[in-house]
Amino acid sequence: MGGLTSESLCRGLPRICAALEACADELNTADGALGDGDLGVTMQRGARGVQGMLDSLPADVGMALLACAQAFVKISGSTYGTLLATGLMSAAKTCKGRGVVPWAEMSSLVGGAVTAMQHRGKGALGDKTVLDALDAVRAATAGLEASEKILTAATTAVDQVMDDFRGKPSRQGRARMFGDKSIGLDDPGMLALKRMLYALKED
Amino acid sequence: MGGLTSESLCRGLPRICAALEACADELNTADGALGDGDLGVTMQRGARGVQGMLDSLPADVGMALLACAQAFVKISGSTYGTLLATGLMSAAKTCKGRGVVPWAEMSSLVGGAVTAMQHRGKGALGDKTVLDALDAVRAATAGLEASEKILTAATTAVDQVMDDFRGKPSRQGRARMFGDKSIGLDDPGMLALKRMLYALKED
Amino acid sequence: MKKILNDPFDYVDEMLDGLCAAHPETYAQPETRVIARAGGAKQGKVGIVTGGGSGHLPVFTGYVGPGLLDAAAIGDVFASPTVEQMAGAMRHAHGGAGVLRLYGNYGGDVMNFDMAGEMLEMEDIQSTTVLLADDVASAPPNEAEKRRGVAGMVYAFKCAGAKAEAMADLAEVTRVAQKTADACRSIGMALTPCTVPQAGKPTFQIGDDEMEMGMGIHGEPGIWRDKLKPADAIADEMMDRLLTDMPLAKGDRASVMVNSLGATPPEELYIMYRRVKRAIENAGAAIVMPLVGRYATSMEMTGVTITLCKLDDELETLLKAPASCAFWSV
Amino acid sequence: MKKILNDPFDYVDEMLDGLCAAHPETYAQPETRVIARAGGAKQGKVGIVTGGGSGHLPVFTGYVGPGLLDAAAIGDVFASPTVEQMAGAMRHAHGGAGVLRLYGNYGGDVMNFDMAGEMLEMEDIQSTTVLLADDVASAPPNEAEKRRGVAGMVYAFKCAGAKAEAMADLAEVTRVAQKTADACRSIGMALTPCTVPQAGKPTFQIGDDEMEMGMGIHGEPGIWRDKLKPADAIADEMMDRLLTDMPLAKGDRASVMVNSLGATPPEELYIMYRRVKRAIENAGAAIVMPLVGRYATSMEMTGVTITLCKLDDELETLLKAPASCAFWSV
Ligand SMILES: Nc1ncnc2c1ncn2[C@@H]1O[C@H](COP(=O)(O)OP(=O)(O)O)[C@@H](O)[C@H]1O
Ligand SMILES: Nc1ncnc2c1ncn2[C@@H]1O[C@H](COP(=O)(O)OP(=O)(O)O)[C@@H](O)[C@H]1O
Ligand SMILES: [Mg+2]
Ligand SMILES: [Mg+2]
Ligand SMILES: [Mg+2]
Ligand SMILES: [Mg+2]
Repeated sequence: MGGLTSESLCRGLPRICAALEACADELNTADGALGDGDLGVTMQRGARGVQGMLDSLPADVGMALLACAQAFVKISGSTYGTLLATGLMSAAKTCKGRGVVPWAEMSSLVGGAVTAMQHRGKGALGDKTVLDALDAVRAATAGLEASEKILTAATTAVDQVMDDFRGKPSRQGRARMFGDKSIGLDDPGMLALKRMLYALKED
Repeated sequence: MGGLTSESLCRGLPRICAALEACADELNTADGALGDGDLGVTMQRGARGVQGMLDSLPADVGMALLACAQAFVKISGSTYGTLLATGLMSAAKTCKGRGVVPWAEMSSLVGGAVTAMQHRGKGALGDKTVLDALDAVRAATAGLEASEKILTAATTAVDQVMDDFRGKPSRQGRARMFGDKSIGLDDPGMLALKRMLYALKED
Repeated sequence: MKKILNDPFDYVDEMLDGLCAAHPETYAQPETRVIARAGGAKQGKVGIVTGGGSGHLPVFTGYVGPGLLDAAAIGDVFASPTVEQMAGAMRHAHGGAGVLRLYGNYGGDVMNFDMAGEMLEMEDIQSTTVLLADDVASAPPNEAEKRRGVAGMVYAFKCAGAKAEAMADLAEVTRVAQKTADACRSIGMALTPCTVPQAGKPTFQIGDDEMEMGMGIHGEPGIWRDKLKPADAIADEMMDRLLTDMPLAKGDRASVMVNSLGATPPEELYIMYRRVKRAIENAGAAIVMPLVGRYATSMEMTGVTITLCKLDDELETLLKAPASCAFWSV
Repeated sequence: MKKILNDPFDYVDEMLDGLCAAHPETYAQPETRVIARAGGAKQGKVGIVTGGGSGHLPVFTGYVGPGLLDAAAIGDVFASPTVEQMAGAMRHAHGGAGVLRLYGNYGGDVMNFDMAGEMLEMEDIQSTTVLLADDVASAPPNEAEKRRGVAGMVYAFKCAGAKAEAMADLAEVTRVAQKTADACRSIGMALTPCTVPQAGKPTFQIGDDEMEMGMGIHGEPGIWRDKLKPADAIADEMMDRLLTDMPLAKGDRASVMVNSLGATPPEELYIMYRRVKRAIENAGAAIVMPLVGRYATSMEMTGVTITLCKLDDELETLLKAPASCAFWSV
């Protein structure tokens, strides 16, 4: 069974950070087609911030997640960074004071993050943003207790949600201005989430 | 013999004005190649001003010339208008109080105008401006007493001076900035003088 | 990219260095990307902070000064500042009487300022928010809360700033800011784009003989794009749209701002102003303290915005109260 | 031509109408193309007039105001006013103590102002002339009298204006104007041209990646044309040329103006200013009242001019004396 601990974060985060370094150009390009083209830079800078605090990651899972959140609000004012930090802070609050958080709680942590992010960004489900992908992850991982199953379910869910939304227009953020021109394009925020989840899955 | 009178001005000026209307585009183009392209407009507006006061032209030749000068400073601030007015005012001073000015004085009136215009515009002979043309007219008409001879000498002199200067660079006014690019081009101010003189000559 | 700069990534920081070096009596940079009044926060006075992307001088930073703002958080060109920078600006503006966050209605800025507000709550700094949403071209009246904030923010800075300088409390300063924001309507039009230094290419493409009505200050699409019209026709259409959204009646008073987006010279603004004045006076209203110049820009973009600010006695008094910064003094 | 205007032939007159309509407390147009102070000439004060082509706002007209100028004659864009208009400006500036003609060294303007002066002599109005000739790029030091007048004229307007406001006599005001003119050196650079409305086409052609050092404010050819350089390199070269022409030594004081030709935004001016400041301080001199903004423009031209004005106690006091117009207040 096991669960989310400071150590598991120390194993998983470097993989996520490496993936974000690797896909920075891809994310910039995707965001460039529908926005200001900075998503790759945001994630790369955030990843470097996270990387820099891995050595001193607190044992308290809540505090560890808070540190990750702070790494993202420090480096950029772009939407995704702030939303990601918002989601992480929501999880941090739930995990505060605990050394281990069972994998079975992941779905509900994600659900809490989605709610906080919706509130922060005034976005709704269906707008074709990272929220839709996260909500699909929440739903797909509900009731699962093993980390491998959770990851498989999560990646499958993200792929599925991206397929579902590709043909729809973006209704939030800068992409909204593109109207029907956003049809056929992936939401860059969903793509970033996909890259992070796959980074944890691959061995 | 005869001489310059208010009546002879009333006969000659409409011909000059008509010529200036007719060559406005030509003068704009010539000035456009070496300056701000407004010489045709300046002369056209000045001509209209002169035309408008022909009915009330004073019998005093000096005052009649002064009225012509004023027509040119009223309508434009461009160099040529002010210089022409300066030359006319110089002649006006000499002719003041006289009803007829012998043609034999024309050369010296032109000479006086050249001096006043040199002073006003801080230009020197040889700079490739209207001054060179006027000075050639002064020299060519010295000692002549008949108006037809004076006109023939004047037009021949202007044609000659334009041929002489065509291969030289402009050294005064906006054209100076064009440096060697002004070589091969006629000075627009000389051209304007030529058109005015030919207007009087043709029958 | 025809701009006078060094490394595009240093554009904002070098700009802020130069700003503070040129006007040390007005601006200080107590932490990176936070500009505060040179003298520091005034004890007992409500602090007013703003923030947003760079590239709009005098907006946002320029309006820090007596009778105006207390601090600003500065993002990259056309990009939101970080939550940290906003929190920093709030801390430097706080004189013990709380802080008003007064800024334009852009998603990223709202998100970040809200988060900064939450952080400051934990430090026991009380704060309120008033959003500027004056651009009538950006959403219809029934969705007015979705509208973008453009040049109208200058009126809100001025009136709220005067109220705060008079030592009113946070609730009062907030009320005045909201009242001013509610009294403002703006519309823009653009002829040419600008270039974000880090991007290196123009924010949009437009034909050599085209204009776009209603375009936003970052090149957000407007209402229509067509052949360039004469100044009077442009002014008439802009005034029509403003007066439809916020009618002026006989006896009303209003200030009006004819604002260049950057490259449009004052000569053209004055040509527009003649006609704008006529439209207001035709409605029977009187013009108070017209503002013609560069108050909210998009670097070297060519275009104009017009803002109407309807005044009552309270707002008129506040608008005319003394104020000064490096770009404007009243 | 991407400009906001009606008939190009009405550009100047509509602009002046709008200017006076927007600032009736500052400007009046007592006769066509003559702008004078709204209150009329001050009795017993020396009048200062200027004049020249339109398209340079705030120069020339904009600087009419208390502590600055008394009247201006306004020509078409980049064209000299008529003798009549100059004479008119002088009449409206005359408060019984004579008139100083203070304007840029351009052939047509000189000719016309001289002629206007002669006309006014016949009306028993005493007048003097001081020409601004601060552009070091327009002629070598040994032909300094041939140099064009550019942004440096703002310093002369300011110092002479302050002296006149203090009720000094014509000789004294003239002396101060000449002293200030002598203390100023300017240099410009341009990236893109502007368009004269009546001409409808750009004043010059330049490559997409080129700049020209030393170019004049009407597009007169400069010293060199080359690929666009970084801001610091541009600032260094401009300062080099200015300091070569008028060295500053340890203990000297100078004001410096970093001026946009129109489209160049203040962000870029501040980036330049950092470096300009360094150059002056490296010379051991101190900067007094730096001016960064749009003080003398060429409509929508992109580019920058830098002006140094070396100060002694007298000029420093005059520079800092109160003054105001719609575009600048001290
Ligand atoms: N209001 C919102 N709510 C939820 N997600 C949003 C919102 N706005 C944008 N996003 C997500 O953020 C992504 C863009 O992030 P980012 O590039 O940081 O935005 P920007 O640069 O415009 O601030 C989008 O692809 C979308 O998934
Ligand atoms: N300083 C000068 N002295 C004499 N003639 C001059 C001078 N400057 C220009 N000119 C003459 O004036 C002509 C140009 O006149 P104009 O178009 O009115 O000038 P601008 O438009 O530059 O004021 C030139 O072709 C030349 O003959
Ligand atoms: Mg983005
Ligand atoms: Mg962004
Ligand atoms: Mg000409
Ligand atoms: Mg001309």
